[in-house]
Amino acid sequence: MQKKECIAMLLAGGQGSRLRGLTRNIAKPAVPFGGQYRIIDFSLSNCANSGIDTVGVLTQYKPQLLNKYIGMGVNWDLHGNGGGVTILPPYVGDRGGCWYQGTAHSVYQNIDYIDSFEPEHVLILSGDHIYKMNYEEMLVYHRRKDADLTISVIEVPWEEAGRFGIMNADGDMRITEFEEKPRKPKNNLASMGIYIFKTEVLKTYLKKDALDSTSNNDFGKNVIPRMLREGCSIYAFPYQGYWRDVGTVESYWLASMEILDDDAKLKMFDNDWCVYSESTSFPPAYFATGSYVKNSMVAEGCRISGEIENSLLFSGVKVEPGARVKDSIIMANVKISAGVVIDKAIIGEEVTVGEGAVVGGEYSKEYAKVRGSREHNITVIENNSDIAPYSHIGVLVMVKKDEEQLSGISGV
Amino acid sequence: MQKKECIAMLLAGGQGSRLRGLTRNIAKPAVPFGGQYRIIDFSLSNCANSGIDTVGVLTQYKPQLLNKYIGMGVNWDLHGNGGGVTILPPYVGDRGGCWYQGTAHSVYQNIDYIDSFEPEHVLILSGDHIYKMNYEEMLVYHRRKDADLTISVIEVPWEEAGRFGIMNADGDMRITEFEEKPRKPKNNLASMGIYIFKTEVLKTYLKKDALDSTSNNDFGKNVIPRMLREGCSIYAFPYQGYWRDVGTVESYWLASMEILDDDAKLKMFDNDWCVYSESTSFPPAYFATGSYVKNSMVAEGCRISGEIENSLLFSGVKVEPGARVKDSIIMANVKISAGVVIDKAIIGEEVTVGEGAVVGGEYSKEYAKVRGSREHNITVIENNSDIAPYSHIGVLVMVKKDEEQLSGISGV
Amino acid sequence: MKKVLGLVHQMKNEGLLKSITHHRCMAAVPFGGKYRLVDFVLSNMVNAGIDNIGLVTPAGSRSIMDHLGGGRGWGLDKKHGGLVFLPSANGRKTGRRRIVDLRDFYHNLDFLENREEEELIISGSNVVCNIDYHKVFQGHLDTGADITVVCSGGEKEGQVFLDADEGGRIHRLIIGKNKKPDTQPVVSLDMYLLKKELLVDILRECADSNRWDLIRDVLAKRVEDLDIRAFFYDGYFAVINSLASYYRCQMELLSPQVLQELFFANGPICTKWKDGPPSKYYRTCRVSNSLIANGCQIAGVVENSVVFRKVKIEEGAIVRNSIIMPKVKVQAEAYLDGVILDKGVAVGKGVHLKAPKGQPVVVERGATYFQEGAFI
Amino acid sequence: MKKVLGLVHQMKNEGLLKSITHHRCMAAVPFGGKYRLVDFVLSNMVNAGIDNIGLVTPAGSRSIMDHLGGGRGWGLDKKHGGLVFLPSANGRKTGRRRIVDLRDFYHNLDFLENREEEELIISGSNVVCNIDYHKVFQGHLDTGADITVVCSGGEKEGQVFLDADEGGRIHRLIIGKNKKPDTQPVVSLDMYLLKKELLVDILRECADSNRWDLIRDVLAKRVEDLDIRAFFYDGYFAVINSLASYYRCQMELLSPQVLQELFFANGPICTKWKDGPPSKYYRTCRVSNSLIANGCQIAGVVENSVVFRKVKIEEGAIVRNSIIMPKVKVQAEAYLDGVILDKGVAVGKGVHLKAPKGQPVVVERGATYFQEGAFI
Repeated sequence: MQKKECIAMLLAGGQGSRLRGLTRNIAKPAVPFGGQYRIIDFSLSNCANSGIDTVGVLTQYKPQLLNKYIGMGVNWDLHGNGGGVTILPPYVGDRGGCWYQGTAHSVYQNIDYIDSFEPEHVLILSGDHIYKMNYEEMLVYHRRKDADLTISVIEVPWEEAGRFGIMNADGDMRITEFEEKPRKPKNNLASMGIYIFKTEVLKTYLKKDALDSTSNNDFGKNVIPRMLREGCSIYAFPYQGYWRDVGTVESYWLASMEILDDDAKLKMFDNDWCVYSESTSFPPAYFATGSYVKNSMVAEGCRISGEIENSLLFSGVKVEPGARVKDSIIMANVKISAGVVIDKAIIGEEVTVGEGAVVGGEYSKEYAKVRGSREHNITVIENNSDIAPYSHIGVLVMVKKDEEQLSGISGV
Repeated sequence: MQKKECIAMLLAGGQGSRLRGLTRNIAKPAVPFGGQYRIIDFSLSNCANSGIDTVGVLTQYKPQLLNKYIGMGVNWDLHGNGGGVTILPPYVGDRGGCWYQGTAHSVYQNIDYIDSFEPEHVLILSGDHIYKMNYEEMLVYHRRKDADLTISVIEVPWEEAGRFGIMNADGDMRITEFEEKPRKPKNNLASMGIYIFKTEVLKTYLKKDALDSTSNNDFGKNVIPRMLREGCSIYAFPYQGYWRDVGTVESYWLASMEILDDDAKLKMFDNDWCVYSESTSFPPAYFATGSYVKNSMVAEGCRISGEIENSLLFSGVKVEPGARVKDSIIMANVKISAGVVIDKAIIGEEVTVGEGAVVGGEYSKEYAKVRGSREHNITVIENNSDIAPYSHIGVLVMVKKDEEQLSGISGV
Repeated sequence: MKKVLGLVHQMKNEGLLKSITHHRCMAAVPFGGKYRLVDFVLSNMVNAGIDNIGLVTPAGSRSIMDHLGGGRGWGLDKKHGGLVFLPSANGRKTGRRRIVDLRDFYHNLDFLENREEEELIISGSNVVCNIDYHKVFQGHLDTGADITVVCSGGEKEGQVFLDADEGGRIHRLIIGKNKKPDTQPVVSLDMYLLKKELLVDILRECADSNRWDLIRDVLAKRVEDLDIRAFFYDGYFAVINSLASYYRCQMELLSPQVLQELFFANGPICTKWKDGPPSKYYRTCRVSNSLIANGCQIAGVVENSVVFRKVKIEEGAIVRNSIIMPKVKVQAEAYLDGVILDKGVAVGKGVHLKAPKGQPVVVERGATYFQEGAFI
Repeated sequence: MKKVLGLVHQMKNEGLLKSITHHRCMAAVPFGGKYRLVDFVLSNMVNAGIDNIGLVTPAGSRSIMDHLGGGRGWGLDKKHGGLVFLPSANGRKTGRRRIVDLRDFYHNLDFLENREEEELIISGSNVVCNIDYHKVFQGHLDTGADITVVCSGGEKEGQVFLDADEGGRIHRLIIGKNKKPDTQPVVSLDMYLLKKELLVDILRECADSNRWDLIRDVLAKRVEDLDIRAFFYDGYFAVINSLASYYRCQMELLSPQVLQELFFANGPICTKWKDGPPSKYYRTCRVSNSLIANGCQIAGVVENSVVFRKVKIEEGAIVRNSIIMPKVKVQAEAYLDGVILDKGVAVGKGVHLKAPKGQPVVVERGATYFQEGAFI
């Protein structure tokens, strides 16, 4: 193996249960996002664009799709001689199998992998955030500070600060205090869950943490507080750009709708910082005579005869004449039959919506104003469901794959 | 996904503990073999050469190297549009994690993967046998017999039949009885652990087996006997060629030495049925003036100044002047210093053997005559060990990586 | 189908599609919003399991090599076989353009002889269709013909027409316009199945006679001596050999039936994958009867048009009956009707470009129009 | 180093290495038992993190495209960038062979202009070395030179020699033999670092003057006006520009020091991977001071020779001081001394092929010798 200055460990094992039906068969990082991508594409593209060509992806929960999707990293140009992407699932060793217990534990279990590249620094990432970031700049900062650990931070609204890990830093940005989800935050600088460690320091503290039977083996809850207590030099790297945690259905839906804003902060059409994704083999999108499309993104392979407004359509979606789609996210290969109304819903892959069915409702024109609230009433239809003609599926009713046909259920 | 006629499920989770130090850090299918390959290369190359382009690889024990090695199957041309190779490790689902309990259980856990290709037939393979076989011929046979299950069988010497699963078949090759390791075999047709199932039958019996709490979830012990009891049509496919189970140090060493026979049955120089392997970037092998090589295979990147006889050298091995290597297998990047004697040993990757050290001994010229015996006295040195100058490492003493330097230990 | 070798020939064609083919070979001509012409023949071959393909590549054509690269988009990036570029013979050009220039194959005789496949499918690089070569090959084996020529009975434009009897045996090949207006024309799709051995024999004879056109010099002359048969294909197809057919065929793609048949019914048509977001449709856009690839930003009106990747159409601009290649920018209030804009063309604010009906006008690569007012 | 574009130029060279270059461009010439010449420059670039490389590709050279394919062997099979084949300009040949033919770059001016890299490394495809371009580039930046020319002070053969002052500034370029026998010659390694902008300016000037040689027409004439500096490389290198240097340099590889320096000290030299078993050495073989690639079956004597893949040397055959390319078969009792056998040559039982010392004889691809007895 060739020696690398910095390699990345990408935590992709999360179940993401607050994404409800969206993570029924797949890990959270594999959830589709933005009409063309999966959530993990953003972190992996950041690695590729930042010149980090060696990434270990730690998987655990329903990794099948992720394993297939990531392969050798060809989609992100993360292959070639040496390095590349390696999937690191839990495994059976000499003393039997061991599931990953926490974020820190999963990295601890793969110290051999890290050692094989002899990196000076290790970048720890989550696979479930939407953002474009140059990790190289953070690495330069980390080196300049000669930090044991650098944590990327972002300003969040004061009223939301209690949901995050909050940093208190001195004038030099050295962190003096780290509070995980504080009741009374002294600050609004939140951890983005992006860490650069000196490799030796990381290994030392992972070993200490593994020996501590009271630990939850979590970076935020255990490892970083211990490092602070023991006097390690930890610096905050202030990040200014767009960053979203899409951990709930509401935040997922809001982040999707934000892309459609005319002045969207996530620059999708930015040629210098391309987000890579898997290739598809669909023809261009087709809009029939009489179709209608407004403020939407529509991927290739869609065939639109109906009306689309404020919506994101993934590839291969078919919208038949007279159907209306509003404020919704329609994943790949969905078929929306004639006369269907879809309103404020997330429709999973390969769903068929029968003629005249109504999905979702309660459209709020001013969604931006209620941002952060949990009262969005978004209807989620799971992958591969089959919605019977003329049925009514209301908000918060999930359709499960096993119940093959549902009809006549009105909103709850 | 496109529909496939037949996909393969390759069982690669085995620990291979009888291979002693050779499987200390890697799964058995990842063990190097034949100077250039890993054991799993043979099964995967068979798939590629037989036109089976969709392979699920079931991993469990120390899969890191295997995950990296297999990637998307590019090494075996098993990629391209649709299909390819997918790693299928144990995973955490809605009801928590579940390690693979037996061969049948591991396939049962991945029925979703099989279903995604809608194959008519499923080929089950082991990743730890050395052979070249055209699975397409077996599939044609399986279809002609309209069998629920076809098992590939090979004649073994009568005295060894008790170590295998033995088939008793009628004149049409329909199997009437299956005995796992019988004391008094009625037959010498042994199962090679290669099965083709009708997909529907496979799924039915995997489900039945999963519900049976007394089962070990093993194909040979549980699933196949049950199918026989319940009247499924199971046929034996007689295979004539070379096939070796290299499950012990002795059988591994013997199979390696067999390759060196002038009339070796495993045709390594066969252009029509290439065994694919990972690329390396070494220059050609260099033989210095004064070097000596006889009845050996030497891979690229070796630099030979000493003497080599009846041995297999993997790539990047350096043999300094005056060193002698006899009846041994030297894995990649080993350094053998001046004056060393290596005799009947297996030296793991990246080992350094210090000047004047003696490893192994008790050379038996007539190894062919004692084949099958367990009295081979083969010395195994684990990967990455460091053998001190002038030390004596005898037979059956394993050098472990942790004990950094050993010296003066004489043979046991 | 594992033992069939695919061979793709190319017309010498500079200027056949006006400026579109000045800097591209026919195979590399952009088509259908995200493809190049060669994608159809390559995909058809790959979908039938043919994964060893030799492609005749004219000297100096960077675009086709850029597009095909290692063949990854088609799953042809194999260690063994895959896609091989066959340099075309760069001999003196004779007066008459050859329909299938066998000199290019003769120039690569060693490649042909070294391949182990015994059967060949030769295809032109300018036929748009989604054909199941499995069926064609089975038909070829069933009749036992020496050579099978794929053809269609439609009313389509073409270059070579066939006279076949009821058994499918071809008795005459007619080059140019179909000369029997009383009968239904049968047009060749420029695809040929034959044994490699036979092609090698033919090539050696050509070398002796120094006559190199497969159609004129071989098939047309040997209809009695060789068993040449027609395989009738009844799906959608178009042979692109003029600007008119290039434009018309892309307008045909706007029919949902053609779209379905070409892209959704049989195997996929693969191409080089280019990353980029889906297209964004702004509040001010109006889109009708059009094909639009990924990465576009559409704020104006698009009607009856084919729009390639990364095109920007500003608010108030109107695009009708046009073909807009990648990275074109159309500024506000511009008006386009019946034009073909090559890659990277910039159309300034208020510029009008309108072609006479049925006579599409090509604007060459990288051109910019910034003066306001009507044009053409 | 991410922002450096690599450019590889090629000599027009038919016949420079006799029959070896009759059907191959210089870049595709087999070398060192498993490589082709271009592998060295590509690997040097890739090892320095340069993963966008344009390679001038002469028309009609299938061997180089076969070898490089999508660039996978070098990790250059990227979605963005990677290896791009630049078609060479196929203009009239002038009397004098150009050393670095800028017409080939001018022909691809749009490619150069579209790339975002600002810095260039241009290299010939016939230099064998393992150079750290990181260091060279750093040196180039440190001196602030307009153009840096990599050179060496060794006693080596070459084509262009330099007069540099103590600060490294080059004041004179001498083409052909070194003309000052009293001084230590400084030979150019045919590698140039400069800004893309400067190259584009130079190309435009060349187009005006219609003089196209980077050395004769640009560098030699502008030594005062441009700041041209030498970077001294002190590792092993060889410029292959004659049959003598081709043979001698491969014999030099048989020195353990050269082998170490070229293949084991700096980054790896990558090439196209070909599957196959390790070589088998039979009981009857005797091997000494030789390089032998994978897939060979050696039962005879091999001394002071370089043996490529899949060569078979039968019992009793003797091979000395020779270069044996892939798939050669040498039957029993044959005797070879000082010969270069091209790919697939077959040497029959008892045949003797011996060249005069120092004058290697080339046997062309696929030739067979079956009559017994001496030859040459």
